[in-house]
Amino acid sequence: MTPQALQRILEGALMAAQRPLSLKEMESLFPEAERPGRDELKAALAALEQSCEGRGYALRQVGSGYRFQVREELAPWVSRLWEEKPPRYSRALLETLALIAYRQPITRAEIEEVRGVTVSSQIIRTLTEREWIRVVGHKDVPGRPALFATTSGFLDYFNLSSLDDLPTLAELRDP
Amino acid sequence: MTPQALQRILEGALMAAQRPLSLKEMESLFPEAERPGRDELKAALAALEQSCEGRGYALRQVGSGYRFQVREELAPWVSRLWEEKPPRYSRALLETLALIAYRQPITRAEIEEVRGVTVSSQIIRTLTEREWIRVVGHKDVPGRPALFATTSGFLDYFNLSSLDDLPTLAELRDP
Amino acid sequence: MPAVPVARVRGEPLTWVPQDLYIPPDALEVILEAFEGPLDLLLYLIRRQNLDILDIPIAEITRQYIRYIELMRELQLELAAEYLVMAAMLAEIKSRMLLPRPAETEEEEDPRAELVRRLQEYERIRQAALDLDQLPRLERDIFQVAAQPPPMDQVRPLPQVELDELLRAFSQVLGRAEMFSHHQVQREPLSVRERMTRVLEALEGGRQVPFGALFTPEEGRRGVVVTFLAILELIKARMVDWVQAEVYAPIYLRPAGEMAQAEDGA
Repeated sequence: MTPQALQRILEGALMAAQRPLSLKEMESLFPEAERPGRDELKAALAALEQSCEGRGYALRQVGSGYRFQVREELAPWVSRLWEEKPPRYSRALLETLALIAYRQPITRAEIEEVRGVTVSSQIIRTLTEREWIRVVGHKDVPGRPALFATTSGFLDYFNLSSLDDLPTLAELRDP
Repeated sequence: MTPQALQRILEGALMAAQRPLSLKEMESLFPEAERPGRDELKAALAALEQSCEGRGYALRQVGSGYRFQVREELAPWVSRLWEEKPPRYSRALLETLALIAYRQPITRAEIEEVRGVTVSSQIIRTLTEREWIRVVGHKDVPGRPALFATTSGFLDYFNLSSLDDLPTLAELRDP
Repeated sequence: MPAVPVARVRGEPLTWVPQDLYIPPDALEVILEAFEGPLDLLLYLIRRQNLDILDIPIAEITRQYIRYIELMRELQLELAAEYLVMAAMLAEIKSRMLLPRPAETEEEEDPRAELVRRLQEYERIRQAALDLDQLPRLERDIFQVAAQPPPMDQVRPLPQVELDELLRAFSQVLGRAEMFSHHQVQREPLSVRERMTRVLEALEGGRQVPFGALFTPEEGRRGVVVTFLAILELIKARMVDWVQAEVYAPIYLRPAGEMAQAEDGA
C-alpha cells in the first residue's frame, strides 16, 4: 500500500467514524496481511495533518485518539446551523404586554381584571428580563402593588419614538 | 469576504452538519450584510469539490443538498469501523419502494395490483419511519386512500440528487 | 431401492421432487419461500425455461404452476390467497384458449394479453427493485462525513414580536373584557399614560419632587397639559401622593404611600 493510499483510507475512516479513533482501531481497519506498522500509521497521520492546512478543519489528537475538528475560528458561522428557531410567546404574554403598553402604569391585579385570568409570575419575569417592562412605582392601596410600565427598550424594539406611535384600535379595524 | 474564506466556512459547515445542507441553509450561515450570492456560493462549492480530489472524501449533491461523503472505494476499509452489518432489505420492501419511487404518487391498492400480493403494513411503516416515503395526499376515490411518494431523505440515502437519477425502467415490448 | 432424501425441508427429509421441476434439491425450500407472490412464481417458471413472455404456452405453465402450489401446500408453507386466485385465472385463460375463435372475431384480444401485461409490469418493477438494491447507499457504501463541530456559544434567539401582534392581542383582550369601544380609545390618548410613567420614573426611589419641576416648558402648551393630566390621573389612581406643608407653600409629589410607610415604621 502506498503512503497516499494509506492516508486516504485513514482520512475516510476518521471522517466517517463520528468519534475519535485510536491507533489500534485504525490498525484494525486493515486485514492482517496489509496492516501498516505503527510508524507508518503515525507518518500517515502527520502527513494528513499537514494536508489540512488552510482548510476548514484540522486533525487533532484527543484523549481517546484522533479526530477531525472544524476550526474554532469558523464557530461564528458554523454555530448558525444549530441556531434554534426562535420560540413564540404565548397569547397570555402578548396580552399582558399589550395591556402594560396601552394602559400603563398598571398593576398586576388590573391586568388580571381585564384579562379575566391570573397573570403568571413567569410572564412578568420574562417581560422584565427582556427589559420591555419595569416597575415604576407602587399603588397606594392595600398590598402596595407594583405599577408596571414599558421601557425605552420596548420602544426601541418596536421602533417607536413614543407610546403615541403605538397603533390605535381604529387602525386594526380599518387597515 | 474572499473566495478562500467563503470556501473554508462552507467546508467547516458541511463537515460539522452531519447531514446535507441546502444552498439556502448555507446562505443562512452568513449575516445578511455579508451573505454571498447564489453564483458565489456555487463557485465556492465547485472549488471545494475540486480541492477534494485525491482525498478520502468528496463533495456530492443529493436530494436535500450538498454533503461530504467518504469515497465509495474506501468502503471496504471504512465499513470495518462498525461491527454491525449494514441493514439488508427484503425483496418485498424493495419492490414496494421501487413502485413508490417510479410510480409516485401511488396508493397501496395500486402497489398491490402490480405486485400481485398484499403489501404488509409493516413495510409501509418501516419505509415511513426511515423517512423514505410519506403521504402526499389522498386519491379522490371511495375510501380516499393515501397517496405515497418518496422524500428527499430517500434520495439522500440512495445517493441520488433527483428522481431522474434513478436507473431507467426496462422497456416494455408490445405483446 | 431405498428412498434417499433429496433435500431437507424444515428439517424433514424430502424424498421426492415433482418430475418436471428442475430445482437443485437443497435450494427447494429457499426457492419456494422466496417467491414474492403468484406473478413472481409465474415469471420464475417462464424464465427458467427460456420461454417468451409474449407467447406463453399457457397449458404447460398452468400445469407447472399448480404443481408448485400443491408442493407448497404439502410443505405447509404459508400460501397466500393470491396464489389460488392466480390458479383460477390461469385455468380460465386455458379454457378460453381452447375455444375455437370464429373468423369474424379475429380482432378479439388474446386471452393471455392481460396476464402478459401484468407479468411484464411486475418484471420491470422486480428489476427496478434489484437495481435499487445495487445503488450505492448510506450505511453500506456511502458514509456521511462528520467532523467535530467547533466549540460554540449556544445562541438562544429570543421570540420575535410584531407590532400588529401586540395590537391584535390588545384588541382581543379588550374584546373579551367587553370594553371594546371606539369612544374609549379616543378618550385615552397614550401620551397621558406615557407621561404618567415618566412622572413615576422621576419619583423613583421615594424621591419627593416639586410639582413645578415635573413640567418642561419647552414642550409648549400641549406638553404642559399632558403632564398636568398625567399627574391628576396618578393622584386619582393613588399612584402618587401630593403634599403641601401649608397654603401657598410649594407642592411636592412623592411615590404613593411612602410617607405612610415611613410613619408606620416610626
